[in-house]
Amino acid sequence: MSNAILESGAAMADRAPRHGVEELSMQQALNLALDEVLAENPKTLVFGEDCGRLGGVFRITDGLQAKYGTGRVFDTPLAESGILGMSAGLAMAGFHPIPEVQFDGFAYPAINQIVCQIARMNYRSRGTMPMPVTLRVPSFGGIRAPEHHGESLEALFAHVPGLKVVSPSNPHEAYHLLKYAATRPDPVIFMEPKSRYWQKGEVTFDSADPAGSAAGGPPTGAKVMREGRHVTLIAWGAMVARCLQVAGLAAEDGIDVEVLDLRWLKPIDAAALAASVRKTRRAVVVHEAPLTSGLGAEVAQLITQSCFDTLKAPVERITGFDVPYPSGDLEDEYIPNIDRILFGIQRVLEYRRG
Amino acid sequence: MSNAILESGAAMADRAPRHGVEELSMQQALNLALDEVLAENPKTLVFGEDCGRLGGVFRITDGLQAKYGTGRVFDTPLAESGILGMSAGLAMAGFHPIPEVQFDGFAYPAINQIVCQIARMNYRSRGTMPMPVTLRVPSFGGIRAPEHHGESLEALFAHVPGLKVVSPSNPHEAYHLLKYAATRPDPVIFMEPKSRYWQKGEVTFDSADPAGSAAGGPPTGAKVMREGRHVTLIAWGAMVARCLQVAGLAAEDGIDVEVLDLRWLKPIDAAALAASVRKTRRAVVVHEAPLTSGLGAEVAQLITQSCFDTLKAPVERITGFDVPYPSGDLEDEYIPNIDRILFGIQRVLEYRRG
Amino acid sequence: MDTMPSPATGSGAGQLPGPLSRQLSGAPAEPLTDDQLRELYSLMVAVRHLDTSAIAWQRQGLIPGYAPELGQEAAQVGSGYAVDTTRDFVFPTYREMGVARAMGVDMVAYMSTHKATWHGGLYNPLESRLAPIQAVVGGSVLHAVGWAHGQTLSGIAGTNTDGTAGVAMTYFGDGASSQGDVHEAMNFAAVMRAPVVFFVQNNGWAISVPTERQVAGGSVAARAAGYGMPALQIDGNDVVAVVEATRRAFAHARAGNGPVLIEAMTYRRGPHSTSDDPGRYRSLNDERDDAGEDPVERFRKRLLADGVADESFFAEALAAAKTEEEHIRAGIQALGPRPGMEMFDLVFQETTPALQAQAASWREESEHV
Amino acid sequence: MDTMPSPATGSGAGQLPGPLSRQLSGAPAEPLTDDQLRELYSLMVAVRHLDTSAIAWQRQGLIPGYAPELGQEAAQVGSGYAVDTTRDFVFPTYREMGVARAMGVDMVAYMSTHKATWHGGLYNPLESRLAPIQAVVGGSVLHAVGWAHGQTLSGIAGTNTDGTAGVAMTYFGDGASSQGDVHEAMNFAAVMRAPVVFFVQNNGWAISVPTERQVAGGSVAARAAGYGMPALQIDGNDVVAVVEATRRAFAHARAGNGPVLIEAMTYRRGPHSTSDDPGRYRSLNDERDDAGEDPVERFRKRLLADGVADESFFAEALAAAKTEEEHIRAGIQALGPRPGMEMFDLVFQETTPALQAQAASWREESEHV
Ligand SMILES: Cc1ncc(C[n+]2csc(CCOP(=O)(O)OP(=O)(O)O)c2C)c(N)n1
Ligand SMILES: Cc1ncc(C[n+]2csc(CCOP(=O)(O)OP(=O)(O)O)c2C)c(N)n1
Ligand SMILES: [Mg+2]
Ligand SMILES: [Mg+2]
Repeated sequence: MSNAILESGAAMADRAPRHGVEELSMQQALNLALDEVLAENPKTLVFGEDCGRLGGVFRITDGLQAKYGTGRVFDTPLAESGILGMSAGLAMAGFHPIPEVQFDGFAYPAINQIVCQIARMNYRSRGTMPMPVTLRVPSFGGIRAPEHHGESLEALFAHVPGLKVVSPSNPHEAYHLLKYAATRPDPVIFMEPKSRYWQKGEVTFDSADPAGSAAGGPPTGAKVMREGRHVTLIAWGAMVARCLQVAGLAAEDGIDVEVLDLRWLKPIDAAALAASVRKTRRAVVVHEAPLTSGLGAEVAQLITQSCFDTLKAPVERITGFDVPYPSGDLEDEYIPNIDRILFGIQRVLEYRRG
Repeated sequence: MSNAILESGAAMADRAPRHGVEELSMQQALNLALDEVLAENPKTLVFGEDCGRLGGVFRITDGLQAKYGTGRVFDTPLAESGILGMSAGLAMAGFHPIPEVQFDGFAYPAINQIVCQIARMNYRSRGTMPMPVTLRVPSFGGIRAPEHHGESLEALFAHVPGLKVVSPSNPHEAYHLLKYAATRPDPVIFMEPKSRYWQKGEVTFDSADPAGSAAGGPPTGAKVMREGRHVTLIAWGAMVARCLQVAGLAAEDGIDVEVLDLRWLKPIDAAALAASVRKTRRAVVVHEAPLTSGLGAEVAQLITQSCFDTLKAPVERITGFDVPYPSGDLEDEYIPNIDRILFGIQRVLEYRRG
Repeated sequence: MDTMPSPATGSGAGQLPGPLSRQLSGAPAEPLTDDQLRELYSLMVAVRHLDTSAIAWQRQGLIPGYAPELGQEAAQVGSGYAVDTTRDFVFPTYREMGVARAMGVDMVAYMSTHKATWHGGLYNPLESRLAPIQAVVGGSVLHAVGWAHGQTLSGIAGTNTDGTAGVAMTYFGDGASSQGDVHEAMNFAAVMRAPVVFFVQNNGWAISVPTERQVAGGSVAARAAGYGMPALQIDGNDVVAVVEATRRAFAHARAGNGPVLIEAMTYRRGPHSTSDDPGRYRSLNDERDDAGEDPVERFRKRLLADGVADESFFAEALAAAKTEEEHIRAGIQALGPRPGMEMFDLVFQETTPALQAQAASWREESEHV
Repeated sequence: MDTMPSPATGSGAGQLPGPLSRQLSGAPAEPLTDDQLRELYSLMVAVRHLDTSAIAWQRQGLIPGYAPELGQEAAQVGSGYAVDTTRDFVFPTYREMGVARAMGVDMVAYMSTHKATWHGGLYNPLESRLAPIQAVVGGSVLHAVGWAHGQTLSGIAGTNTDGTAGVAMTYFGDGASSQGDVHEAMNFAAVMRAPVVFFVQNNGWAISVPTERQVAGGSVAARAAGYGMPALQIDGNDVVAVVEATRRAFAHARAGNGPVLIEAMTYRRGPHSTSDDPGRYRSLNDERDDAGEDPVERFRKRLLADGVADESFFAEALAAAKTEEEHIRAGIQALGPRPGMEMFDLVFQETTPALQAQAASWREESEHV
């Protein structure tokens, strides 16, 4: 690759590394992360439908085209397979593409390129053609949107060899996980919980921040968001906030709930699951995707494998139903709500062998 | 729809209903099932790439175009999304399409039409536009084929609300399950284990045949292929034969293995899983697909949910690895082999709490 | 490029360069009667009024969102008007309110999708001859091909030579033309000579992306020749041109000559949807320059000039549109949420034990009755 | 349709009806020298001999399967010969053995894919300038567009005005032209003016489906005009015509004029693959009538007639081809299976704990060392 782009990129790094804490929405945190990644690595490119001038329908790429030019940040024609197929080719030419598909449901037209090409090119080429593609997918439901705008594809992606999958639950995670994902040499599906885009939260910028991960290193693995002794709630994306809410309510009844943000949906942090459930001896996994063959089954089975002797009850799954994602008010019936999660906790707490 | 096709269809029903038992390969059994379905229901159509004159690359549709004409059995251009999108439209016009995608790996270009259209049209249209589409997918590995010709997509399909998924393990099952699937009013993904196409086996034609299902009714639910007391092996497709082999070997060591052919991968027969494992108290699930987020997780979790108190060991999963399906001799390293399944059985038998 | 023979052809017609590989067959249809012209105007006014009202409904919180078709009334009403609902079938996107209205679809049932009552809408597609509302860009174009090929197959058997076979019309946009499915659909249709009318509303924009950065070569109609398929690029803001082109295309397809593509050149005068902010990607000046004359106003002037209608007729049409809108609004207001059990009951024709179990647990844990 | 200016243009050139919306820029390239003509012949003979030998290898059990390119030697060698491997990049399908050979790829490493040693082959794509072998029909066409756009992006920054920017060439067949991805690729390339050469080998068949039931309108080249992209439909069995057309296309794309499509009309003289039985869908008579003259034989006659080569040269070329094939066969015979650990090690650049655990259990339970 030409190093002219490298220089133009360097010229853009107009801000000093951030320190301290800022209150940002997830939209702002993601935008900032992209801004910094574009400034730091001239090989990065941000593109997709309406990502340029408009700044994305969720404004995640807002202002980036003005700052980095139409070469680095651009609109594509309306074709998701095209976007991902082009990403593969750009990666083969040495770029680090950060494409967006506009909504979860519109990742389906690109599945062939994702599964058969992007996930396999490193393998097929015997490591000579890595695929550092960071695919941003505004994901999950909860915003009363039209059909196909509330899907949860994590189980599909997590099943595909060659992909890594991650989902942030708050602005801090969004910033750090996106910066991390966009510097990896492997393809990462980055699932953004669109119902949380406008929620504000503290982002800690110190790169030595131990909140980035349990061990203070890079933001790999799961993260305990609230410690507890009686039961572990495992969630990701928008469901983490809901589980924290549930934990607060349960605490009023004297039930001490641990909340684990899984963060990485592939690879799954099996050690963190084991550590938590060995302590609490009960687990409830929560997700928006339909129950059957959802990622909750994998999480539950990983827990059962590692904690078979200590588990006091079978792992509960509180999930979306095996129905197409519904419209309007029915969303509230479909997405795991506080009541359903509390019922799940109750079941694992009251379970008696016999 | 015109009833002229109905009449021409009826004229094709040139054979009396079969009785008794015949020795057939799975390819012959499937071909026969399609032949009868075409004869019995004039609304059925068989099509796909090379399905007409060539009779399919696996000859499953051999002779059908000559018999039913180019209107009922035809070649399409080389585009899987086109094939499935056209199927949706034909279903809306009152037909029962039985499309083929030539190989598992080439279902990916059609996923958008399958997931967003075929699986949801009944729901979207509030039951007014059912999708009686029977999609035949030559599936799974084991034939030393090129890349993308050995994939196992059942976890993906089983996760999609609105789809039903089934896989036959032998010629008898192939005949009965295809005839059943192709007469349902809902979309069914029919996953044919291509490595078993040329294996012969007895097909019992008496429609009152109790082998069709445990209860003598339609071939719904799972099926016990071998009874045993010590451990349940759960499998589908080509892995059923391998598990039966393993059961034979284990018997020599005095281990009495029950083999359950899951058959329906959606809906899963949870009652049959529970019944078997309540008896054996140990279970090993075997599949070719990669481990993570595979259907084995769902099966294991269903068993754990229903048999938590009686299970003597966590359910074992013996599966393909989380790697792209490999080439040539590496297939044998990837697909669960007899040794690996035996190790799994050993682990559940020797498991000690503590 | 086939030019429109109708005297009503607007300035946009006949623009496409290069010869067609195959011409549209059949003579031009009968000219529209004065009654029909007035009916078209009434429809356009009803659609315009409902469309602008729906934006207000959204601002007032009656509906969560809406995709206006402001500026596309001629393209939508004109093409929908040409449909024979006794035999044809139409596959819309999410923006074809005007088509639905022109086809006589129950508008409360249609607009219910924008109240987020049910994805796809509450109307019966089989009775309405309008497939459920489609949110996947380009998603239903192939369905039209399949449905149309079904007509051919029924005809093959010999009972449909009586001309009762229908034609499928599928709508899509300039943005959708980039989707692989649209190419597959055109190729399938042309290979199979399926009776399909591909009706492209080229409204200049796909959300924020203008046609020139979307459609290589600049014209969707120009793609048709590559499939050996005739195409008409027409002035989509001239309702009479649209009716006549659509009728010709239907006649061509119905006669067994295979598919036709119509590219109706128009302009999306409003935002992409009520959550869009066009100010971020185009200026008001751009809009003024590019939109051309308002198709409703243009038709009004013409009817007046031709003596087909007068001010009192226009006033009546507007009054009727208002009454209609009030009626629809009342219907939408009265719509309650769908019962949760429909989530489970409408997945399959034959339900499954797993789904029934989930429904039972939903009832137990969540039903707020 | 642009006609070929080369005197070597065969009968298939210039067939496509209708004008191009944009002409290919640039003057015709220098004519080929006699040395180059002889080199092309040697390549064609080497490819022909290896190709027919590979079928024998399969019959003998040395390799499990093979997709012959019999009859496509001129199209493959001619186009591969035009590639500048210092800067261009080529995206093959599963049938481009002749292209690989003409580009100088290590043929043991290339043929290893047919021994099922490794999907994609053992050659290093970056060094060979040839992407891994692609089994998805149409799968890599978009990759060429992305790679090519990467060249433009590198150029934009101003350091690539020295002409070092490469061109991507992607191969696909008449069957592949039906795939949505191919349309998306052409549209993206033309919108972005990416330096891509779309090289279509129209060999008359996609397994059992003839072009006329695959390609609506009959010509893939005819599609290009719809994207405002120049196209050349050429006699793909005339190796000189192929070289010259490909060079012109490269020059056009390299000069920043955007993509070009070449449709090389040829014929798949053999089965689709060693597991295919063409007798089920075409007769030997059909083959004789449709295949035309053997491209290798045709070129031989021409060289002889033009006095460029004589019988002793042909004999030498054949002898060299035989030596080469023996060498490659020996290499293939010597290839053992890949170590199982590669399954795990090559998935990611950065492995994961889960994968390492699986590798460990595989070692424990399955490694037969
Ligand atoms: C497959 C798919 N990708 C993306 C979207 C998001 N989206 C909705 S409408 C739209 C623009 C469509 O433009 P066009 O086809 O021109 O139709 P118009 O909106 O102008 O009527 C986009 C990108 C979608 N609905 N479906
Ligand atoms: C997406 C996809 N669908 C189906 C196949 C199976 N298949 C392999 S080659 C082939 C025919 C390809 O025809 P064409 O593009 O003309 O290339 P040719 O084989 O003639 O070189 C088919 C259907 C595939 N490999 N990929
Ligand atoms: Mg548009
Ligand atoms: Mg071909």
